[in-house]
Amino acid sequence: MKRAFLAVLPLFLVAACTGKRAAAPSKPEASAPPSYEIRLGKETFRLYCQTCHGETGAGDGFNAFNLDPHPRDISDTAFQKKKSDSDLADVIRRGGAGAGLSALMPPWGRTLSEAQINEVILYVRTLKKPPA
Amino acid sequence: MSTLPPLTAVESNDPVGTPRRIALVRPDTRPSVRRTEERYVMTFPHLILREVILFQVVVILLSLAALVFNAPLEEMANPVETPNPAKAPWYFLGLQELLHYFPPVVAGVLLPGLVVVALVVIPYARVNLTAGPFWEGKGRGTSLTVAGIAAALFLFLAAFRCWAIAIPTLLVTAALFAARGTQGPGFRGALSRLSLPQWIMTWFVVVATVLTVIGTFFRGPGWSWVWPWLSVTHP
Amino acid sequence: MSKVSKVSNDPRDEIRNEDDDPNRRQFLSRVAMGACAAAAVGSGVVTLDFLEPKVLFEPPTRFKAGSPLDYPEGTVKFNKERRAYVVGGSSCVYALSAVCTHLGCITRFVPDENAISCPCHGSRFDTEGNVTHGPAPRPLPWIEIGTDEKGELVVDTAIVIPHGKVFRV
Amino acid sequence: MNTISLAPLERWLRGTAVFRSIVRHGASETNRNRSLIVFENLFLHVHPVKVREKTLRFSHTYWLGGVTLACAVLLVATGVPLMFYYHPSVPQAYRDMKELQYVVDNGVFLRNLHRWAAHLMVFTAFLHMLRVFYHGAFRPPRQFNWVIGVVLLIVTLLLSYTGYLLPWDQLAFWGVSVGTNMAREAPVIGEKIRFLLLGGNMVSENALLRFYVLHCVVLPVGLLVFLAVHFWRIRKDGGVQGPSDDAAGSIDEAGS
Amino acid sequence: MKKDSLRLRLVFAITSLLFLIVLAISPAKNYFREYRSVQRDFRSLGMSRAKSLKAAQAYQKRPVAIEQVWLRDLDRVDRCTTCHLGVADPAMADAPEPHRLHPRTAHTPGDLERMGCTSCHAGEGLATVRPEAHGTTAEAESPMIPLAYLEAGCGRCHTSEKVSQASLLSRGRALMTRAGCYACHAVRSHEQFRSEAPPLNTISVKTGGEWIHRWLKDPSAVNPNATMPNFHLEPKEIEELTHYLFSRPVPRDLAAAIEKASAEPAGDAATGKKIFSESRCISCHTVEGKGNGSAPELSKVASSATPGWLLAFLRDPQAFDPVTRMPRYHFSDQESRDLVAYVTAEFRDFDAPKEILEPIRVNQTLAENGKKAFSRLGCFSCHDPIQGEATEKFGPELNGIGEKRAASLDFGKRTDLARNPPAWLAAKLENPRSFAAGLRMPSYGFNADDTHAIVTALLSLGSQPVPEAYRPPLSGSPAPIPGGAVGALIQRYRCLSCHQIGTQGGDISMAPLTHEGSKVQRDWLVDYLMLSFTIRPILEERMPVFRIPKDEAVLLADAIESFYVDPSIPEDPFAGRPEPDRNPVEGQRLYVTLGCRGCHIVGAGGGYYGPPLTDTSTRLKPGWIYAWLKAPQRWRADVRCPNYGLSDTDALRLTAYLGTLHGEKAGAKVGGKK
Repeated sequence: MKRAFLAVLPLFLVAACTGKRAAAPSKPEASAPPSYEIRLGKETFRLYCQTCHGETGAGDGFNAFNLDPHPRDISDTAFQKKKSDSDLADVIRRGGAGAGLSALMPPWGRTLSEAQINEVILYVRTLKKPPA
Repeated sequence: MSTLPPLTAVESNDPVGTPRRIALVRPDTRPSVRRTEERYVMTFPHLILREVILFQVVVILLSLAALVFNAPLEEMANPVETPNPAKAPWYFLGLQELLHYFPPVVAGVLLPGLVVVALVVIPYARVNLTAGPFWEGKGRGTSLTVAGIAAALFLFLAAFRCWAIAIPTLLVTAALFAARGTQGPGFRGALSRLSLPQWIMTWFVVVATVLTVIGTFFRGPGWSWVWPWLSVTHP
Repeated sequence: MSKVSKVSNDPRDEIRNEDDDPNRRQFLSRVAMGACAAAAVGSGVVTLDFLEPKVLFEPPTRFKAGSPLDYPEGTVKFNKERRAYVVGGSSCVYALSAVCTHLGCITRFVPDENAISCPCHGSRFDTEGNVTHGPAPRPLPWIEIGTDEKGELVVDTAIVIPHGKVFRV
Repeated sequence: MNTISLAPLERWLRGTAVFRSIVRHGASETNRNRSLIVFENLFLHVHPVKVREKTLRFSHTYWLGGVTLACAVLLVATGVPLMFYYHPSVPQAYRDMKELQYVVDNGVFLRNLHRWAAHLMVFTAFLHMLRVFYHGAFRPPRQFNWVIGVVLLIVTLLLSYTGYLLPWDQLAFWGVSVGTNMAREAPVIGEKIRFLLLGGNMVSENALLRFYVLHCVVLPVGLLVFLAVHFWRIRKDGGVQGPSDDAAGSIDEAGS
Repeated sequence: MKKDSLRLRLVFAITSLLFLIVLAISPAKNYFREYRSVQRDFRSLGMSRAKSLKAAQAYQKRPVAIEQVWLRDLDRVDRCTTCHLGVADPAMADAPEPHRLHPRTAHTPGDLERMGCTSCHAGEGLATVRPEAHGTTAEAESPMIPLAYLEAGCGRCHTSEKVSQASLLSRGRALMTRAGCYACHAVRSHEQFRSEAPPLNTISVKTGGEWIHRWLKDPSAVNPNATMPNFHLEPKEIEELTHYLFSRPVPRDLAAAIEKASAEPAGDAATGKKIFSESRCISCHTVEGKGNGSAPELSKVASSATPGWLLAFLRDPQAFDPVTRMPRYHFSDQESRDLVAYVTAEFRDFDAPKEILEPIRVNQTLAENGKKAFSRLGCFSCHDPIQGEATEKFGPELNGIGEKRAASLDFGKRTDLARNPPAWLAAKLENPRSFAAGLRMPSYGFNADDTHAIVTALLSLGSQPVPEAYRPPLSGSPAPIPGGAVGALIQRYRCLSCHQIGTQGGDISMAPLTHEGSKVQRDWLVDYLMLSFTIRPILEERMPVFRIPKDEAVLLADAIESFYVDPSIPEDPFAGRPEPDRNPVEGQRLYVTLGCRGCHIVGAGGGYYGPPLTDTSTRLKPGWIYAWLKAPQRWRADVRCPNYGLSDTDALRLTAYLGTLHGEKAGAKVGGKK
């Protein structure tokens, strides 16, 4: 059927002008809102992490002052650079004790799904401190 | 009609021009062969080609319309949500407009029924066959009768506040009187040549057109009067 | 047209007059007829294209058939909606179409005789789809079977595979 | 366009036995062949071999009957393919309109064409009637054909009206609801007519099916039959332009 | 004839050519439809991204055709995948639209065949052209939900007020409940909604004409936390309504109680202050921004209610408002007088004129007009609705508001708005009367964020109920509320205002009572009911002190012990277990290595987040500790205690360790037991 069309195509050239042109794919907006995953990650962070790590990730949550060792400042640029996503995921999954750190960081592998952990990491990556 | 004898066909055509036609002749009339000055042309190609061209033009124009304007398609039918206004197809909007003025039995049944009957009866009515100009040989009495009928009709319609018919009626009556006593070419001359049935048909066509136009364009929610150019469309 | 008053009234003259310029007349006729013919052929092609359905509202041919562990040797499970059997062999699984190769009736599995029989004309097949009794001309076709990422069996009735190609568990 | 290379092809085509078995006359070079074209063809033979030249004049018919017929032909040509994609059921009928619009190739074009041709046909049929009336072309011997014409006008209106319901959208549903409620007002039989037409007391799936059958079978067949009679009478009553004035007059006189 | 014949053929040739061309336009248009080029783009994009030859060939072989997802249960067809071919293709993770992989959500990837696209995004699934499919035209059947409001899509199936992973939607729905939208507008599954607006039958003795004037003029000017919206009343209407309110008869028993209370001598404000803080009023009420906010703001209450009314109300709030969330306390006559004395002295609007609580002389004509205005304005929807009677709602139905086409929305005078449903809804919320004269919806003064959330919630209201196959599983089952004496107590103390029982009840308390009988020990519960204290150190004010007498506390505790239990929780988890499983020393080791002290206090140190475990042995039942340790989220889905995946043995050892903890009575530490 399509071949038959091509055969008589020259006759349709006039008509072609009326056909709508495929528009170019729309450009992403300048200030795109955080993706759905990041928003979910923020929600999870707020529920499970913020009490100790604080809203900005600086390790200043209201539960933190009584803890020894103190929770890690995860918004620290050096820390963010040093740790890969899989490192972070490992600590979240197995807890501080599992990764050879303080046991005060609990393991979340059975509470959070793999996807939720990935989302939290996505969100944590947005917590970088602005360069002072 | 019953007085017409059966098998009547006075053959007046040119036997040379139409060699195949058989003339049926009544026994009591003398066969007459009249030669006319009318010219004949071959059906093919003159008529056939024209017909084909006509068909093509119709298809072309309709196709262009179909390419530009999409046939209307609204939301799926919803028996609980009546759109306002709910309108019938355009050719029934004259009737729907009529229903706005008269009781349903009159506007929905009697009047359309009358129109159909009138249309069927037209060719059989004696008055119609003479087809002479209406005013030909008519005196003062006719004028008074016409004026009387028009006035009565107008008053009747006015009583129903049916200006959509009353005003066209007045206009047609005015045209009827304007045509009186005129002759020759021109619009008024053409009017003066109209016969009585043609006047009645003109009145009917004008009224039907006015009603349809009003129903189509000038009626909004609750069948209220709207101006189409103000295009206020409240759902 | 009747303004040309000097022409004879005899219609036979018409052709004689027309014949003055036969080439142009013929050319225009051919253009017209050619365009009409092209339009007719094109309309035919377009109509055929129009009649070809572009979307189908049919149940998908792929279906999930559970875990391979559900099919120990000798199990025959019939999927009524998709018209297919899933059969467990010795450490393998395979799937058969349930449509009789004779006239397209849906066959049924008779557990007592461990055979597939067709209710319409009495064709019989064994559980590998081979014809054991006519009039079916061919064995039942074997259809594609595999597993998805979760290890669940997936059968596709649209894909016929060679007879005897089992899915090893 | 290269006409010369096509000429031998045409000659060969005209020479084949199959072609000659269908077209039994030569090229339209002679009046004899031109006559044969007309009366050996089923569709053309309602025409006389020759027509009065006046007939061709635009101002005598305005071609209004012709346009109406062209619309009718076009409506059949578009309506039949549309039937392939239409289910007269709720809500599939409406879904089918969307399918025509979004999925079926050229579906929306055919639907538009069908719709606009239907409107045009109602309009030109009405104008055709007016033209016949003002020209007095209903006078004897063509009274009966006028009546057929009135019937055809009504059938056309009904065809258009029954088709109006088929898309099953709000426009269709309420247009038909309003229309059938007018019929209800007829004394004695009105309610019954509406009940029969709708197959119930309200516009429902029954009504849709009934309108569908009327639209696609009953009314088109009726239209065809009456059209055939219409054309047959035109031919018998003296062609498109009708009997000349004096002939009509003489009948009238003979009658009176 | 010659010329004419030639001309005829010329015309014929021209019309024939035109005929051909015109007929060819539609097929040509069809051939150049957008989706075909989109699919060809996808093909080349896929081939360039393919990791293997086979994958590239698969892209190459893909036919250009309309794709669709047919959802039989929903009676819906989605053809979005005709252009969005890459929604389930991992290779298209960061491809440009329309080819991009769908972001991961609760339903993607994996649920495409079940959910389709329009279930969440709306839009016209049948369409294969962009404007109609996305519903960007005013006439479009179904406009797509804009990304900013996308959680509305979740709400089409998830009809509960709280939807996990959709915080905006949940917030919008909570705001709608708080604002009382359902009192005037019919919304599916909110048919039984009852506004918390107070009854007005005692208002004439409660407050004065001046206060009603001020309140009706703009409630939020009188009280920034007012739930009542601004009706933009004319001064005449305010006058009439005031007269009407004062003309209403006060029920005889209430009138008598108020009269009696007014005659009593004033109490001691200093004692009242102490009672106010001991009773933890600000667990629910706010005072100058401090407090929970689930009950009315009290900072200016003395300028809106007479002391007599306050006293009578405090003694039996439920007689004044049968559905109030306020419990009935056990205050003695003197204690309530002291409390009112404190409130009258302290919580006063010092700018208010003296006569603010002066009653007015009722003018019958004005009162008659006011009665009409009361019904014209729909006041009855929230105040004094007729109980148990499903009357016609005052406002238009909102079911299906989320599916409205822009063309069917009445924008009226608002020519400034974008012609789309969210803009329309937002404007309706922000300035409801700006669309046309005579509209009656009041303005609520929502800020932009609230509006955004409520518009999301509104867009989630579909016209059709959720089909059976798509109804999300219920998060819990309703638990029985006993009748009789126990039921009366539960009613009296309004336990459900804060605690959840099954699927019922409020969410102020973090302790649902559904399994309370299996959880805490009866004796502890009796003590706690008689003198409750805050269990978790981070919470300042919690369970109010009702001063429940012993017999009532025993009755309640026994009822809880027998009603609210979970049969899967063992009475004695150690039964039939070997000795090493009961080893508290091993348990203590686990307590340390698992980092429990990060959140819990035992002895001196530990985190402040979880409840202290100091008095575990007297508070909790061992079966509960064991069941909790095995799977904390089973008992409360959003609890922050991590699931450590403990083995039976470890869980039992930890249980055994916790069972050894018994500090001094914790009540002494916080509640101050005398």
